[in-house]
Amino acid sequence: MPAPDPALLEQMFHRMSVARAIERLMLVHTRERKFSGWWHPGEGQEAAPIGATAALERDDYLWYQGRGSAWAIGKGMAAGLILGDLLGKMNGATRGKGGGVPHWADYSIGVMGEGATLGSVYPLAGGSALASRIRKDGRVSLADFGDGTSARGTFHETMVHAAAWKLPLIYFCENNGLLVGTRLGEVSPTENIADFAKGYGIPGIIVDGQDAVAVYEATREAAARARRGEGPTLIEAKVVRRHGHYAGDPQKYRADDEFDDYRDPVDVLAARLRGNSAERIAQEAEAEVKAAYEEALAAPEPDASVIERDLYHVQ
Amino acid sequence: MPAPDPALLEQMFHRMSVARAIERLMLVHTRERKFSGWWHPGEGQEAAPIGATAALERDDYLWYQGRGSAWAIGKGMAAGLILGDLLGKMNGATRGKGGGVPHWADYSIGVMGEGATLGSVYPLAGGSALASRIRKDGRVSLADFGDGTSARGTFHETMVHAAAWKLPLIYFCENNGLLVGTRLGEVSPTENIADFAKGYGIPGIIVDGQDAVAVYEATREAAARARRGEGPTLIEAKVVRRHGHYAGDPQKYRADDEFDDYRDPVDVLAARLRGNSAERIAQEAEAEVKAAYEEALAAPEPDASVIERDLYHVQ
Amino acid sequence: MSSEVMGYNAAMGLGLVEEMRRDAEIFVLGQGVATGGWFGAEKGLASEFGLDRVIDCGISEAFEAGLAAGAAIVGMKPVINMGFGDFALIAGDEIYHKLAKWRYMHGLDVPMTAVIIFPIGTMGGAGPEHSSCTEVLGMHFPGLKVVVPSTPEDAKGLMKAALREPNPVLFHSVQGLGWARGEVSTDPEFIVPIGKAATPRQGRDLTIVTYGSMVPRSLEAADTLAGEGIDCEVIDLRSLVPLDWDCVLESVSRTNRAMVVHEAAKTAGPGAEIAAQIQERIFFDLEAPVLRVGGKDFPLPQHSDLEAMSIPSVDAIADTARRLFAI
Amino acid sequence: MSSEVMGYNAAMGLGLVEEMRRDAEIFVLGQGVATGGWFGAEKGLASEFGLDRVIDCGISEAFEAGLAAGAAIVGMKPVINMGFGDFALIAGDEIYHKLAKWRYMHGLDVPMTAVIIFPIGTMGGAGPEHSSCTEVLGMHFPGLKVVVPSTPEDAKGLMKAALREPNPVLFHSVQGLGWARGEVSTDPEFIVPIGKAATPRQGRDLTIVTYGSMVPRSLEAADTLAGEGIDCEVIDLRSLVPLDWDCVLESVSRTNRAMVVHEAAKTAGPGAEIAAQIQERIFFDLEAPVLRVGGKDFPLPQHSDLEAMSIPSVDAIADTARRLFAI
Ligand SMILES: Cc1ncc(C[n+]2csc(CCOP(=O)(O)OP(=O)(O)O)c2C)c(N)n1
Ligand SMILES: Cc1ncc(C[n+]2csc(CCOP(=O)(O)OP(=O)(O)O)c2C)c(N)n1
Ligand SMILES: [Mg+2]
Ligand SMILES: [Mg+2]
Repeated sequence: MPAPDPALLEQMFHRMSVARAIERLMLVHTRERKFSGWWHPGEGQEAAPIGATAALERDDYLWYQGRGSAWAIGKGMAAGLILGDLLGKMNGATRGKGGGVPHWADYSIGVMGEGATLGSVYPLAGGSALASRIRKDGRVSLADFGDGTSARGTFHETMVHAAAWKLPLIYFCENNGLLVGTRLGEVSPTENIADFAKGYGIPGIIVDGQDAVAVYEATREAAARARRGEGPTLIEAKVVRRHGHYAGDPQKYRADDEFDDYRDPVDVLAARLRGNSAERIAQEAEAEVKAAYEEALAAPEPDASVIERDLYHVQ
Repeated sequence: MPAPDPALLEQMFHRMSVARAIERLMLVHTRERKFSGWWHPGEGQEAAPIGATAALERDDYLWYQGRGSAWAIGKGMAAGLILGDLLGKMNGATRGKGGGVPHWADYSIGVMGEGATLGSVYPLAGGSALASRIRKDGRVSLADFGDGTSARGTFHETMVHAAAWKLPLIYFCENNGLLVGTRLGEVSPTENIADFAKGYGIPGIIVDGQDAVAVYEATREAAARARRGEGPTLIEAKVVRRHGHYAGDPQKYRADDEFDDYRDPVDVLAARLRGNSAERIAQEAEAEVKAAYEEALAAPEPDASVIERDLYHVQ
Repeated sequence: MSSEVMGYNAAMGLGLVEEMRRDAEIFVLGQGVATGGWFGAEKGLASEFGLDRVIDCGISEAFEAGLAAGAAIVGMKPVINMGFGDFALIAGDEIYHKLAKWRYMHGLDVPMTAVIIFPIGTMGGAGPEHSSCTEVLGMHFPGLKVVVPSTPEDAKGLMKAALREPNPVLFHSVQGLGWARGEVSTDPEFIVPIGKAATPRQGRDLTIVTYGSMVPRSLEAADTLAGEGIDCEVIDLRSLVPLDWDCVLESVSRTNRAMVVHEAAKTAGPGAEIAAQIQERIFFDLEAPVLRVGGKDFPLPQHSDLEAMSIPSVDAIADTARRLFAI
Repeated sequence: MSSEVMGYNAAMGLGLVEEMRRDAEIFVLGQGVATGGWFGAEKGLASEFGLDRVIDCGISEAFEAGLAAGAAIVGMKPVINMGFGDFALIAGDEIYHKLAKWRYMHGLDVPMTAVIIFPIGTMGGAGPEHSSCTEVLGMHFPGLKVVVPSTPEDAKGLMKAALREPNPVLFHSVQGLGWARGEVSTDPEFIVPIGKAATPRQGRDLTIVTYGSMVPRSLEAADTLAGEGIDCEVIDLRSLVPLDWDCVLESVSRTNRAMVVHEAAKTAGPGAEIAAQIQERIFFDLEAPVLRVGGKDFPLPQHSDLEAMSIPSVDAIADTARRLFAI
């Protein structure tokens, strides 16, 4: 698999920087404005979504889980839609319904959304993958999930069929070794989610989740395989959850030395850029996020009519 | 593992013969009395339940699926309770609620019952296995299921935890290659259900399901492993569904040559008995079943009060 | 317009086939749909439409319902045969959270067609986990349309309407009526609009509000009562969401007496909402309480005699109507 | 008897701890119960009772509920924290088929203790899949007991009762009341019997039948109305199965006016059954229809302001009471 070209690398870095700037901003926003704990910080894990989405085509389908914002940003959503939504404003992606847990979608760029009952993305991604097989449209569906979510029954039900039917589906696991405060090893027979691939006779790939390029390459390969009609792949990115489970989580359950050899995915990707573009891009991203934040702060709040919107479609 | 001793072999053959006699009787009963299609014939598959139950202790927990009667008979239930129930009489195991799909239980001998939503036995067996781990009572729980039922999410959810926690649990699959009229290969990535064991890092054993002794030995081994605290095993018995999915199923979907090298599990086990005891035992079993059938025919029907029984326990 | 006599399941199947012919985005999936189909509806589907559009699935109900949501969001029109209404409880997250709310929670109002077939009710000893009526779930959890046809023609017409509807529909087919026969329009544009009740019998003395398996029984009871001088109006709701309140309230405000009949367990069943709302909205038109006749609040026994005693009989309906009339 | 002021979740936890001390067959399982516990109830449980009896589980709700059934059938007494009431729809088969019917369908009447904790309702922006009220499911599907405490003392007393009850109990804890404080009896034999309502306020003009999060709101509305000369009786049902009909009917037959208030979505919610049954049973005692105030028939928005507008406010309760009084 070819490495990403310089322009793509810059785009990845730009998007990662936007996601990181949102993270930093949300930390402050949570602290200063007593924002609710329904925001789940994604700092430290950005290389996985940024690498994976860079390997997808615009019209490939992405179904993601709710940590951080880098999946939506990586697939091309504007920071303003995200921040507007987090602040619960009318200019956000959900047009006023938001306020913490992400339900950002834009079907025109394949951002299909998030289900807050963990594990709900598997069969939905299975559905879009099946649609692609029926329509022969060459699209790939990606279902992103956390290590803890690998225990859901829908993981199995969907993969049994995806493997049997060779659906163009990628299971993408962000393995941070934690479900809230429980260590994965307490509730899983293996620390490597990729091991589950063996049962389905599909490739199970472990990648360095701090390195967006490694993630990119693995995802590229899996997407190519899917498009060739060879069926699903399970990719496991080993990532680090830098903060608490939710905004405000004191994390007493974590060890003092847990971050001793932590590698920041932003630094890892910056080192791969040409010249000193990293700094410039990061500054641009920060400015962009700051502007979006100001805009969100100023944007109107929803009124009661929003409650009754979007339930049924009227032709 | 030692082979079963002669007395146990005779007991196994006796129970298999009882189960077989019930099968034969139900074929006639269905045809002659237009019995409903909710009876799912188990003929051809008896070696699996008879071998497996012979390897369990009296107080080990058995959770079974609903094909045939050999699981309950193998674990020690009387033919009369089964036939009374199939005929919907007050002397049946459910005391009047029955009439086709088996819900036979006798907690005193570890016959824990059947759930008619397939795949419901996994977490229930997980629950009794967890109870045994907490109580340290040395019991083993066995969850029996068909190949098609391996696709249920509960298969995965339970085994993830059973393997992580090394619960004394045996997954026992009767693989007849069919889900009603669908071939397993159409909906499963593998024809060998034992392959799923790989994902959980547990032993996945394939045995000749027409040979009760082979099944006995594999189950004995798995039970010993479970009692040693080494965790679950997945046993897959390759079996043959001799008749239709339900009583009356014309089975147009089956190939003409499908039974060309069929080995009847009764013959296979008979050949292992000393002398000519097989014939005698089979006759005794048939007489027993015939008597139970007559008794069931004569037994009283339930009245409306049965509908309102057993919902809540009153202390 | 011409019509043809056919069975309920066959008519439902015909509705599906006609729509599949005109719309390539429709596909059917379920356990055994390609190899014959359980309830007769899908016979021969695979040979006409191919295995790309008629898909046998493994035993994975949550996957089936969830894939319907995923496929519908990307614009396909899945029809899923869930096998039994009881299995709503196996795929509850996928149906009542995902299918029902995905658009809502993402703030995206797009068309989303999906038909989930739930065969409900007793059919002669299918037992406690294969005989439940689960349609009330679709009333309580918002975001879905809910239909329960009672005649072959409605089975066809509602299936066709569901496949032209830009919202997910829970299509509850009545197991006990699977082989009931009746006249069915052969007009390819014939549909039964979702949300419109029918009044198969007009009457002056009291209104029986019912649907599904209890429509023929209520009509039979009404026939008996007519001989006794009690003139019943019978409303077949056909849809529970949306529910045709105009039809119900207009009738009851005329007859001044109402009862609700369904096979579903009585407590907290659809009849609870219907009774509650009738008295809430036209209390002073009522000369008597709104009565309910429903299934027993017990699981369905496997035993088919006991099963029959667990759901409302024609006699039980008639008795309640007599009591209501006498108040 | 002595008492202590404590929070709702803490009181529920204390009930659990007291029972675990006296009964070694009780164990607790759920996501995060050993590492701290979500709702504060299980803090410190693991250190007192050890990891054999306080078990962290993975993200597998169907397994959690199903293992409760399996463990209860073999005589243990599992307490499962399901995290959110919405997850009833993920484990529906295990709860409403297995836990509810296993004994019934096997014709075996044995004691079976299991407590399934379902935290229900809004708590400030938890979103459409973490804020639903699902208690009506336990009313419609037979075989379970269903409780919803509204005070710290009831949370403790009902937890203790549930752990001495030989039938599975769905214990709906109210998310919005998790930190509400109140006097709680410290008597180790204090229990609140399942199936008995309370009447926290007596009144002559109308009866507000409510439970859970709407009890404090109804009491507040009643206080306001008292100033306007409307004297409300407030009934806190505490249990929905069995439901204390004697208490409800006695009250309404005195006040002749009733309304039901709950946070659950209005349509086909618990209030439908309660309203239907009140008018069915004492129609001629009623001077007005039984009114209902319930949550909107929409998913709960993530936005906490919109969420607050989606469930009954004190004002909405008071307004309905005024309307009822004026009829
Ligand atoms: C079905 C379901 N069960 C439980 C939860 C509560 N919950 C939210 S996040 C979380 C931990 C998820 O762990 P993991 O999948 O590893 O993702 P991570 O939080 O580590 O990114 C849990 C248990 C939920 N939202 N949905
Ligand atoms: C959850 C669930 N889905 C579907 C069914 C309907 N059903 C009954 S038997 C059967 C086939 C089962 O196949 P398998 O597990 O291989 O067992 P076998 O019948 O071959 O013994 C199906 C689909 C059911 N009872 N429960
Ligand atoms: Mg994790
Ligand atoms: Mg099979």
